[in-house]
Amino acid sequence: MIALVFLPVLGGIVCLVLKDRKSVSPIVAIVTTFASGSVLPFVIFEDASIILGKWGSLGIGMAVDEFAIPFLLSTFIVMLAVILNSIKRGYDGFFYALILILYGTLNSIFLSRDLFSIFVTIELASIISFILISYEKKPRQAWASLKYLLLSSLGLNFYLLGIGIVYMETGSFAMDSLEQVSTIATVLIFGGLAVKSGLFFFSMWLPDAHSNAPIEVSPILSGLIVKLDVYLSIRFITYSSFGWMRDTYMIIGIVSAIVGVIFAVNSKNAKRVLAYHTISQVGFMLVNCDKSSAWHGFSHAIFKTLLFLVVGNISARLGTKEYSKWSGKITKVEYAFLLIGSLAIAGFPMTSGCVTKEIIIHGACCPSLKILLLIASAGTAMSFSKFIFLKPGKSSSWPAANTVAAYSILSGVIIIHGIIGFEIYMFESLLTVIAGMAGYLLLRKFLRPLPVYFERIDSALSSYLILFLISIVLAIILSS
Amino acid sequence: MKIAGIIAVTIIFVIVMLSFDPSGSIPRPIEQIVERVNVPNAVTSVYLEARLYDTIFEIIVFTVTALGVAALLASLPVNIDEGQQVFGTVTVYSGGLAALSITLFLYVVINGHITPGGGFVGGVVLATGVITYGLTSSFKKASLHYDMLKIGVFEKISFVLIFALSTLIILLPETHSQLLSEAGFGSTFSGGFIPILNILIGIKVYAGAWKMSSEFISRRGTL
Amino acid sequence: MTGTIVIYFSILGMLVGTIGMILSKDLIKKILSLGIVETSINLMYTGISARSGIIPPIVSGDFSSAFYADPIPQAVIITGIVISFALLCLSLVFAIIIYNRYHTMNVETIEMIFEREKQ
Amino acid sequence: MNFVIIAISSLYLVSAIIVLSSRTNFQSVIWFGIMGSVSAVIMMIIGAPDVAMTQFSVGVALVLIVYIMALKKQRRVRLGFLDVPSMIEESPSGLRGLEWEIIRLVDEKEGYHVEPVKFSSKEDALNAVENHEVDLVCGAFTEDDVSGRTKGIPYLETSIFVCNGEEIDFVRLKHLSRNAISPTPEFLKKSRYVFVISMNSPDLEKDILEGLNEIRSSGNIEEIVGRYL
Repeated sequence: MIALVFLPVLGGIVCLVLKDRKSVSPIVAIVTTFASGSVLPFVIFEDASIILGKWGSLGIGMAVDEFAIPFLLSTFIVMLAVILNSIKRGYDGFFYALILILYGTLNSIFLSRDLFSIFVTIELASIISFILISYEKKPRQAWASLKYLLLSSLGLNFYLLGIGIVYMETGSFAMDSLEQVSTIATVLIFGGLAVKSGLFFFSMWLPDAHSNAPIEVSPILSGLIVKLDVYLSIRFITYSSFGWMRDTYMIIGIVSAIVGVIFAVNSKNAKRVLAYHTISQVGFMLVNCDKSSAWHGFSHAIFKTLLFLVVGNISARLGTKEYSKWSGKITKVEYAFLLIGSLAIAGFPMTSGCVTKEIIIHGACCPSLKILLLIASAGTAMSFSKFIFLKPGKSSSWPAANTVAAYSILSGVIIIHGIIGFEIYMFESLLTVIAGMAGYLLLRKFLRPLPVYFERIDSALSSYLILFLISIVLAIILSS
Repeated sequence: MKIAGIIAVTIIFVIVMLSFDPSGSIPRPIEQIVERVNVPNAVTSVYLEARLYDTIFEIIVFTVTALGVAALLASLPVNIDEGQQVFGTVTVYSGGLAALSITLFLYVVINGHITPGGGFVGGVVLATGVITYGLTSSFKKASLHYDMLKIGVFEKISFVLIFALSTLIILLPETHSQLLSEAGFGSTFSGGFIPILNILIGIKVYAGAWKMSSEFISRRGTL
Repeated sequence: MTGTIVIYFSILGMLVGTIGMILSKDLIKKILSLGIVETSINLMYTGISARSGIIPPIVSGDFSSAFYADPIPQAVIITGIVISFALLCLSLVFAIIIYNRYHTMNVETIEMIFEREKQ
Repeated sequence: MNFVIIAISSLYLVSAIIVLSSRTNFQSVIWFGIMGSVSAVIMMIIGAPDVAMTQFSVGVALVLIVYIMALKKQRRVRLGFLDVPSMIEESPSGLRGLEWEIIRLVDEKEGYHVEPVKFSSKEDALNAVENHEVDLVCGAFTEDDVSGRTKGIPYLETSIFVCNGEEIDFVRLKHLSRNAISPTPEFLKKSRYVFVISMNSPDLEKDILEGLNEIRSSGNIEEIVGRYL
């Protein structure tokens, strides 16, 4: 199990040591990723738990269970695709070192059962993502990073305060001690992590950071870093002291799903569309916080990576992120992959997005929630009609082989997952997709970008704190 | 919006302060730790033995930040004062200070498991001493030592060694416990791999801190 | 008791830092306010460790009678201090990159520039 | 014992508040260091020497070095000027004149590093500031010299005269008459002297405006004007 953490980190260290030799690093990166991937089957079928150094309650515990498996798998696939796409783009050893260390760190978060160890690894993952976001050193990227840094560090300090209270009450940092802690500690842990979750009002740094990051970094941010909070929420909610979180997440999740879609539909910048959809999809995942959310997290990581890679490569080639200017200029191959990704996120039958999203909608507790989820789903289809109705150009030239390999792995996973998991009732999602497309054709004249008031740093901070207070009040009411 | 945020955060902290219980469970794990690790400094025992896994990530955080700072600042113009003003006596004193910091580094790092201190403190103390020397005499002269002594190579070697040693300690806890229990309690040569780890961390942190500060210093006055 | 006092004071320090983060318009002050929050949380963990006694956890012989401080929060928060240092350095680098281009530290001006550039 | 802890912790809170309320960033950073040291002292007292040493070396010494180094010499201001007697002129002991005094006062307050660049004609100076080659120019510029691509900060009332068919401002006229050429000035209009500032430096504009307000409110400006004009 520990190999899953240490192998990528070792690869990263090798890349750091050989920083000056540019041609070696991609090879090391690919070899390491495959090595870690080959360890994966031994870990996920084992269902084991260990305590490092045999230190009992003082040491750091690690375990793997059904919640961690989708995230471990998606980390491997996303990292593989990202590294494949980044070959021949002139990145140096430091970039690959960061990616590989990030891979090991993420695996560690998904395996660890120690609250403080999770804090350290989340901070490391955040620090690496700050550096990666501003890797091209543009001032806009630096500002996005800084905004992300200020908000997420503040949030993680709340988390640290929360686990400090856990330690005071139980005398241990082990995750099992969460079973009997006071409500305030659980709220602080929840609120501290929520700033990284990508829920609307909680993490308004997200659109700027995700849309300004380099091509290879946006999918990691959207597919993996955002999932940390989803994973930890799913894990924490199994402890009885976190029982209040289920209802809170239902309200926050549905609001986030709908508001995110509204912002996305109105946006003109393709990468911002995807960023707002991250907000919306995280809302979907957290509406009912259980195993289905974990698998939606998996499928979201895959299709979002595909979309971000395709959109990033197109906008780098054409020099504009405005999708309306792409019509007629994208090649047929690019259009095909863009179509697969868009259909998957919209929930078209026979794709992974449909399978996991339908399970979530069917698992919803009450009819009104189900209707709201269907509306959000139709909105998703509506905003991705922008990509579906793009006209491909005449050119049928193929992109570079490594890019196609990355795209094909991701599309393969989407379609295979979609076919394996398909059940007959899922055809109803066709209705929402068609409704969304029709809505787009009717309303596309009226779509204007919405103001970015909530994304300014002071508003983002204030809205985060206000929502934090509201969730504290909710938690106290719900748990008493 | 700002006012609402301030009111919200005030209420949050008032609720926090009213609702937690600071005397819930007071663990006393020190007996168990000292018996197993067999060195006097219990903090070092936890830091480099029970929670070594966190420490590895901490060192990676430091390394990644140092390299990230260097990479991100690389595009900005370098700005070194040619006519650095130097006063004769200050140079002598700061040279003495640098020598003192080397002594302190050695003491803190080697005795990290007996007295307070350890690799991180030692490395930063040394870096601070050398930087102070560079600022008060000649920064160019002070930065020569980095290439002359091949600190960069030492840094890489110690990074790899830290990782390898820590992996060994984590994977083979029994062997290390045996090694720990053989040595006499409180002697400089007790502690198994712990002093070695402290020395390696000291070198690593010194190199990282020096690199990071010299990046900032060579672009001073930018803000 | 000693530890409890420190815990309450450091939570007050967190409050001061957070309010500073919202109120200050200057980027450097925003970053320093984050530093206040981080220093306070580090202080709080030493407060947690001091609940069981305020004798430094460096054992000399017998440890049955004395009230030693709890070594675990101390050991973990050393990690926290280094992380907060790393975060402060990185944020300073981002501030320098922004400043070099736009010659301003005022958050509102920076956001105005970025929003105008977008159109 | 508890009393000591309460006293030092209060000191900690007070220094945290001073960090936020200091006027300049430099003071903030210094007080941040003081705050960190106070927290290290608390840690030392309550039985955490390891943490205290780490906090002091990493959280105070290294942070201070990094921050003070980045802040030490604040931004450089490239000052273009025209040699106009009694406004700004070169003398054996460096620059002197009315405008130079005002800029020095602002500079002392903000800690700028001013680099003077001399220009020979008005057009060159204005072109340079329009193209952001210098941050501001001075040398008896009036409101008429401010174009759409620059900003002017007025600081003194003046009048413009017509003399031998050319528009000329008060200070230059005075200088001409001192050189015993007999001009026949005709009053044209009232105007104001300005500092011409490049659009790229909104912070500089703010600082100069603040500095001017301070000089005005302390009554210094009459004294300076009286000394030179």
